Amino acid sequence: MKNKKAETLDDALDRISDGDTVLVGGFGLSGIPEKLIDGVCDRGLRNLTVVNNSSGAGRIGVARMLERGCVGKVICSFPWGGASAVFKELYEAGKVDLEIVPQGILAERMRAAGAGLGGVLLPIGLGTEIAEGKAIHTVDGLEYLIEPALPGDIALVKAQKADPRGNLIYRLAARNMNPIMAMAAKYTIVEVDEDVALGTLAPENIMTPGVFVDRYLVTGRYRPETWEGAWS
Amino acid sequence: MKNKKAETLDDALDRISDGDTVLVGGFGLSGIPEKLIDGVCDRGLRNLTVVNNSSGAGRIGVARMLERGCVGKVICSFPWGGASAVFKELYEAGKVDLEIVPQGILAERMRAAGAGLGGVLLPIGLGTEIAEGKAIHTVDGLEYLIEPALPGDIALVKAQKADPRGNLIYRLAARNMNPIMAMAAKYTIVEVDEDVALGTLAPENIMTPGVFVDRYLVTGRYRPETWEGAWS
Amino acid sequence: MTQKSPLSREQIAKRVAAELQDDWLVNLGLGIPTLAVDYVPEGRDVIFHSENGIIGMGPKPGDADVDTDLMSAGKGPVTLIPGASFVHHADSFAVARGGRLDAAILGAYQVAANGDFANWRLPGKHVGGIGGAMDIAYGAQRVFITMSHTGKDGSPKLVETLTYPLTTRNCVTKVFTEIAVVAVTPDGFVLEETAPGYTPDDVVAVTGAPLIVPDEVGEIAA
Amino acid sequence: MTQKSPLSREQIAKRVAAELQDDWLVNLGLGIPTLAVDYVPEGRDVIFHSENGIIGMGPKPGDADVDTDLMSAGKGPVTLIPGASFVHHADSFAVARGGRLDAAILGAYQVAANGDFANWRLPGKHVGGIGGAMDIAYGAQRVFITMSHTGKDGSPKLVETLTYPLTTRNCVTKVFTEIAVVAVTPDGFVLEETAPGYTPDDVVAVTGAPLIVPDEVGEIAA
Repeated sequence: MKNKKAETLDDALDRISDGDTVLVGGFGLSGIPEKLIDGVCDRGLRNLTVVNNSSGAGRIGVARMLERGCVGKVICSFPWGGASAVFKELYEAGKVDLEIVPQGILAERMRAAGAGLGGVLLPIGLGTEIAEGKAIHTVDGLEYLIEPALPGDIALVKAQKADPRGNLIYRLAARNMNPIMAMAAKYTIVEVDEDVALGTLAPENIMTPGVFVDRYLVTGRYRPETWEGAWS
Repeated sequence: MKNKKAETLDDALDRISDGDTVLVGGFGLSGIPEKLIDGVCDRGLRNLTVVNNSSGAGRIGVARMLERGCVGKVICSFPWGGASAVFKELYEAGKVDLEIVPQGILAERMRAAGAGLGGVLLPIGLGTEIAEGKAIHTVDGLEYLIEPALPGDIALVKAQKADPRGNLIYRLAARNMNPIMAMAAKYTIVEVDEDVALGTLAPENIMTPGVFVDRYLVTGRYRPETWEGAWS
Repeated sequence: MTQKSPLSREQIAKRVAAELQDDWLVNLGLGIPTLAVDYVPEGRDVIFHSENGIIGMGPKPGDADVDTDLMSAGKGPVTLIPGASFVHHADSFAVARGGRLDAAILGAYQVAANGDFANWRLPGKHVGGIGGAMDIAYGAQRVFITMSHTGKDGSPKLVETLTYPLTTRNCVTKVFTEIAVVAVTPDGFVLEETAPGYTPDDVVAVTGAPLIVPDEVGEIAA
Repeated sequence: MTQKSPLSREQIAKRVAAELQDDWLVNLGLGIPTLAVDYVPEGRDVIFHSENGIIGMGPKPGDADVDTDLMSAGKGPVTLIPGASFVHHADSFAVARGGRLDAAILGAYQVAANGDFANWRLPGKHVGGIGGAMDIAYGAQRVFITMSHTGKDGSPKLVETLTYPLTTRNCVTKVFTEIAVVAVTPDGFVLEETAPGYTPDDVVAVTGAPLIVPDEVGEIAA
């Protein structure tokens, strides 16, 4: 059986390259692959397109990737949170691009990529700025925006447990976009609290089958040095 | 709390009407709501459009609905199984219509309905009979068929356990199309082996949240009188 | 004549919470909507949906029980009710867009007489973002808006036509402000209730679109 | 000269199974493909996917352990390997269409020199159906076809252009018959191996499209 367990952070991340589109799990303070994010920062990667629900908050999540100059573009639904100071500064200085995608569209576009679809017909955003320049298709007299699939080169995913095949379960609401991103990327790297023996996870309870996972790194449960600036 | 538990089969089925589109769970011999199917037969419903993976086998699954004259149209991926004698006879006598939808398209079209999408862009079926008369949309130079959502008026679903809120878990491969159908219909009726107390199902293991379930009936585990004709 | 008593944020939350019926599935936006969770009328089993994938959010936990893996879409720590469940984001928005939400309570910058509303972008400013509002407002059976009746400069926020960027078209059911409850109908805005001490004319004066005033207008039970 | 020894169904299954590499995820169609599960070369961990939502199918159980909730897409009773999991149909076809299958082994009525194949409908007959073949053949990294080299009437099944209804375009990697292994390349069919006793000319004679014969053609290890 292929060994998907990475022994070091560098080992886990050796497939990421400058310019990649990186899907980064997490919502608010939950389910963020913080150790993998540290690793991306330390590797000095550049010009990444980062997909996340937000642009980071305080020094949580993708905010650190922005701070360290790894990011050329952010695709997210909530860029201007009160705590998104790092992003705001870079954006206003013209150092990072932004594509705003409503949260439900973001989830469906990534799911479409994972499911091998070209895109989906969405009934929302019609008449709004979001619809500008997009194709519209009519089904049974109702209009829909055609939204293309949003695949990643890499997904950085946070899960609770992995088994040797890379099967994953998630803790509480830390699930969020993680299972979708695991399916939507060409290469999926997972940070887990713990790994468990083969056969430990009940087949019916596995949320992400290991066929969607390329590498996992056991980090224990992450606690940031400070929550400062993350809550406003 | 709303009582979603039906006390009788008639009670469970009182919202189905002649002419409804009925999504019926099950694949092969697994996860078929057989008792609910018996109930539909006994109510003498007519002109239903039935969506299932197949057209039934022997006297299993939707085959009995066909035999009892409840069905005006079948939408399925595998109509001509060796055991689909009832359907074959009715179809060749011009008594029932057929729409063949490849299995993966069938699943995605129902998922789209459940997710409030107008449809999906599918890369398959291009150049085949399946594509005839369908719109094609190009994304990044690749062609896709636009496949419309396939919603049901009613879903007949088989699960293993339900709690009073209608939260469901499924047994082994009996899951199949059931969770998708539960989401894709306006009104979802579930047949379960057993019901369990509120709080018994782990929140992280629930496969179909009760918000997608309208009624459930506890039937115990179903065993057909005969498997005859179901295996060929 | 009674003194004019505009509703507090808590009173607006309480008033909109009175709309929530037994067995409803409800999504709450940030701000005043979040407060509504504390005012659900007794005896009504209302299930709260959080778009980050929680179905069945319970009240805020004690400080010792805060878990960063169990927080609402507004980053507030929450608990679970018995029978709660988790879904990923695509399924969570399937709940919303697929029509399972009986109601959503959201904030707004503006509401138009045709039910359009704006809540995501202030032209020229970098504040907030769209988040999940478009999907939720599209899919919910009823959209209840809580907001101040006018902006800080006194300009009406109930308007004929939006001047702020649209969130979702034709979706608002009712608006709850510090001085009135206003329904959105095919004929436009209809005044349903006024805050204590306010006359219908007081409300008409600060509403930026025709406001239909029925013969009977109740007082908000604040 | 060696006697002509066409391969049995089991020998074809064994030959195609030799293609399966360690760690591959593989989907098997009905008929000969299903037999391949018994011939995976020792020491290779091959994971079998069944489109009805099983990832990690194991061998057939004893009669006493047959469970109708645990059957393959071909309605055969199966077991689970350690680390197996279940997904619903939409996610199961996401596995296939999304490109996670390293290989699919399928049957066919015809294969064309450009990699098109036909396996779902015989014109004028009501047999079978499309099932999941279109999605699986589209998404799999490699499509291996097992079939007889000719029809019962002797007509070639490897052809220039399909005359039977198309399943999926440009997807076939190799074809395994009772007399040959034929690769599908940008230049058309290329003969790779012949069954014991068969010459390249024997195969060319019953192939309905140009067949490139390299200098070295191996014998199938049957």
